[in-house]
Amino acid sequence: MTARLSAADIARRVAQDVPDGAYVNLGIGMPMKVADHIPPGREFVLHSENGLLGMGPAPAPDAVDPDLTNAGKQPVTIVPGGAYFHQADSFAMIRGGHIDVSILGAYQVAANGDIANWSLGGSKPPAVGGAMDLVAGARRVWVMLSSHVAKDGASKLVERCSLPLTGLACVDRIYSDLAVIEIDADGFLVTDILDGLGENELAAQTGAPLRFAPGCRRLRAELT
Amino acid sequence: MTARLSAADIARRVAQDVPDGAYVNLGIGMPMKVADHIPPGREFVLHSENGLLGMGPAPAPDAVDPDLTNAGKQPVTIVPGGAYFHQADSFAMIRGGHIDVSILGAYQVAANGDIANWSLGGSKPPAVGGAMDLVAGARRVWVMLSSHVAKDGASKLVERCSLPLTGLACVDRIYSDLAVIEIDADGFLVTDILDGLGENELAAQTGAPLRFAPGCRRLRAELT
Amino acid sequence: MIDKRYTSAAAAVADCEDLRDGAVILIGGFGDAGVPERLIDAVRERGLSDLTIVSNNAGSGDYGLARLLASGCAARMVCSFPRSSGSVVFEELYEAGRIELEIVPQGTLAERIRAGGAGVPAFYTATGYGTPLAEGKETREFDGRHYVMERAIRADVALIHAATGDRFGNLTYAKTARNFNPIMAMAARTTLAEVRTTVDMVDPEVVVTPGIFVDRIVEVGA
Amino acid sequence: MIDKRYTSAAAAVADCEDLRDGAVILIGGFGDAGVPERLIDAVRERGLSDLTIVSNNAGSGDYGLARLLASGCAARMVCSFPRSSGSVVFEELYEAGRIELEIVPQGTLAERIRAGGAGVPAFYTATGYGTPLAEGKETREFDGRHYVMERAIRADVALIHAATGDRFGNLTYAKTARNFNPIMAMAARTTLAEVRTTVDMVDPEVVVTPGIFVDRIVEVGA
Repeated sequence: MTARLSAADIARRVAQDVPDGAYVNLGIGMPMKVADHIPPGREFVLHSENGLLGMGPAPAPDAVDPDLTNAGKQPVTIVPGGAYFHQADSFAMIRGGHIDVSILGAYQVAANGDIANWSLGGSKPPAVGGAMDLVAGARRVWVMLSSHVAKDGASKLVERCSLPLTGLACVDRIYSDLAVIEIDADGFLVTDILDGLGENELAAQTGAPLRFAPGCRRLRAELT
Repeated sequence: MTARLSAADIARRVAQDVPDGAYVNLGIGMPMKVADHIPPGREFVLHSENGLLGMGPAPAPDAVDPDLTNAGKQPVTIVPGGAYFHQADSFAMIRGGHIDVSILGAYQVAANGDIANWSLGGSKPPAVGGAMDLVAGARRVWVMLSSHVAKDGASKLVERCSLPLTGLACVDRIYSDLAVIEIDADGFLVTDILDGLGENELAAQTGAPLRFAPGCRRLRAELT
Repeated sequence: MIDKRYTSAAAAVADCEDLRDGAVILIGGFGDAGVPERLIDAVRERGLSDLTIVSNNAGSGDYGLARLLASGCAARMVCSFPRSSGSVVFEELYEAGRIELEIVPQGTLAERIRAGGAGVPAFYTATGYGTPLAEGKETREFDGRHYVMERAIRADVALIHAATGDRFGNLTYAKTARNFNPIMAMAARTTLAEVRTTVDMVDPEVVVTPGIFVDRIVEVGA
Repeated sequence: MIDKRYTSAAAAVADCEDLRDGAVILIGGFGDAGVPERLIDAVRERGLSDLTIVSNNAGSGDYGLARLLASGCAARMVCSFPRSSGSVVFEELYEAGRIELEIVPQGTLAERIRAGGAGVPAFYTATGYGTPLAEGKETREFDGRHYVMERAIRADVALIHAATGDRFGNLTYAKTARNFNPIMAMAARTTLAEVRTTVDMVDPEVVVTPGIFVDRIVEVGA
């Protein structure tokens, strides 16, 4: 089998699919990497739910402004054309269907589009942030998975989520290190599969039935 | 009987009762006159529901700005400390209980505090504007009546309104050309009566029972 | 490159798919302040029919909104105060039974539009409770007070007027010409904005309508 | 003359009647941006008890909100994300069962606060439908989609942070330090604002929080 996709490979693949001019919310962590792979000539407007459109890259260490952070509380910058606004307006953008694409991580995604990405249970205080708003409100919800399978060997793609849900029937597409998978009324539909990976091998690492799209594309890890 | 109060007299009397620093919405027409009688040393902030706090007087004819109007669509000015905002924010001020006093005209006010001030029926298209929001949302609702009695001889103060209602049990006080009347759980309570007018004479011009407050004050028309 | 600018109001409305017969159209303005006159004229020239127009007033004189209504394109008007001085066109249509009217308290109208833009399908308000304008509407008590349930307004198209705009669609307004424009921009599938002046970039701290709510802008001058 | 300025945070909180045992207090900020640190310290020094604190996060380190919580004054926290890195104080209180937590999706938290300020007692939202955070809540279908009914949040006091303010209480904010501050200012009986700089007058076009929502302001420097 060829190398699985790196986080950067996945981010690059996701970025290719974001339409020019789209308003995009990137979840904390891996989804943030999408911003580093915007194809030349294309312009996305990044939304940060703490109250910013036009989020730019991290500032130089000597240009950090504590008043300008992202949803992960990290210092960021603003690009030309950006704007600041308060929380109710920021979530009006999300909940009112104005965000074209929300790209998030997940613990589990089910074949019916359910997603679980905010709680593993346990004694720690729960914390949800804007995840439930994003999956309920964005026009398209895409999940990025650095690995198709969790550390304990269980697939993150499941028939039904066992973890506490973030939202119901809301995920449109999954980008993992092994495949790109659409979710439609019939469940998982593979549109891209890692070059060299057999369909059965992918199915074995997936917790629900897979269908393969005609002309299913091959994904290749980039040499870097 | 002495002279009934003029509109200016009533406006002067109302203005005396507005607390210093209050946020006040003045209805179109007669209530607007209150702005001309703010007592020296006192500062009110006038709210205009089309999106303005700090409404000032009409501009000089050569200083009219079509972008700066009041709720009656007349040209106005803005005073220091004012602000512009959109309609949802403007009505959040009204509906969220942030306006200290709403001063409006009325066709009828009932002893239970109901008010009718937006429709006389007829074939013309109805029009309500912000009246229902103001009576439902302002902390205090005061009604100004240029005449206690309508042209047809019927009192504007009634047991129950016969005209289409603007709001239920919301009027706190009435200022007419004959009296100042509080509305409490038991109905109309006269706190000020026109000097020279007998209690029975006032009662005869009022469509519901009156009580008179101990130490009921006398109102005098001002010579102008 | 994102560039939402169009060269004319006619060009901005020409290929707008959401502008079609039967569409619901939000039109900004309060009285004559902040009314997107040029966009209204351009829409009128499209010769559409069966429109629902949502606007605080119903136009006056024989220009702008009144002229749009006079063209007979609107079947229905949602409005808080259609009876300004000079609203002759609307009054005639209304009295002739040629246009339907839904009258809405001004704050409820604003809140319903804002709800439409914010993904809130319905909310409760004390405004109008017990009045003819709440007849037939669901009511409910919270903490001892009575409220009316109101539904959000969402539209196909919003026509708005602004003072300045940039290529991203960020907008500022002039004084009380702001009025309904920012909330209407949020509540339509396609928002068209006419601006007095286009600028390179609106200062991000003073943007009133962020570009995410605006699809097309056209500079129309003062 | 209207003048809402106080000489210190301590003076601003000293005679505030709404600041009392059992009060509900909104506290602005997101992470460390836009947090009214000086007002929080002044409230802590009042030694109140049984407070309900509504804030997006639950503080971090041993300063500001975390230090307020460490003082034991809060019985209950309403919060969207109390588990930032360094939220040790809150986690310890929570795991020891010494503080109650209501976890609310961030947008629902914002909308509930905004509703509180706008006189909306309840509204519907798709957020959270079918998840553990909607358990026990009323749900309802509109146009084929399911929604949860959420109640407004109103508070006794809001503590907010702003960039500039004038004697009327008009405020502007700095960048993303705006966050929850403007909506919290709307939703409390008494709103106290700490501002970096007081100015003679905020430009009426760029006011973000009009003075009507602000009761007291105190200049605290950068």
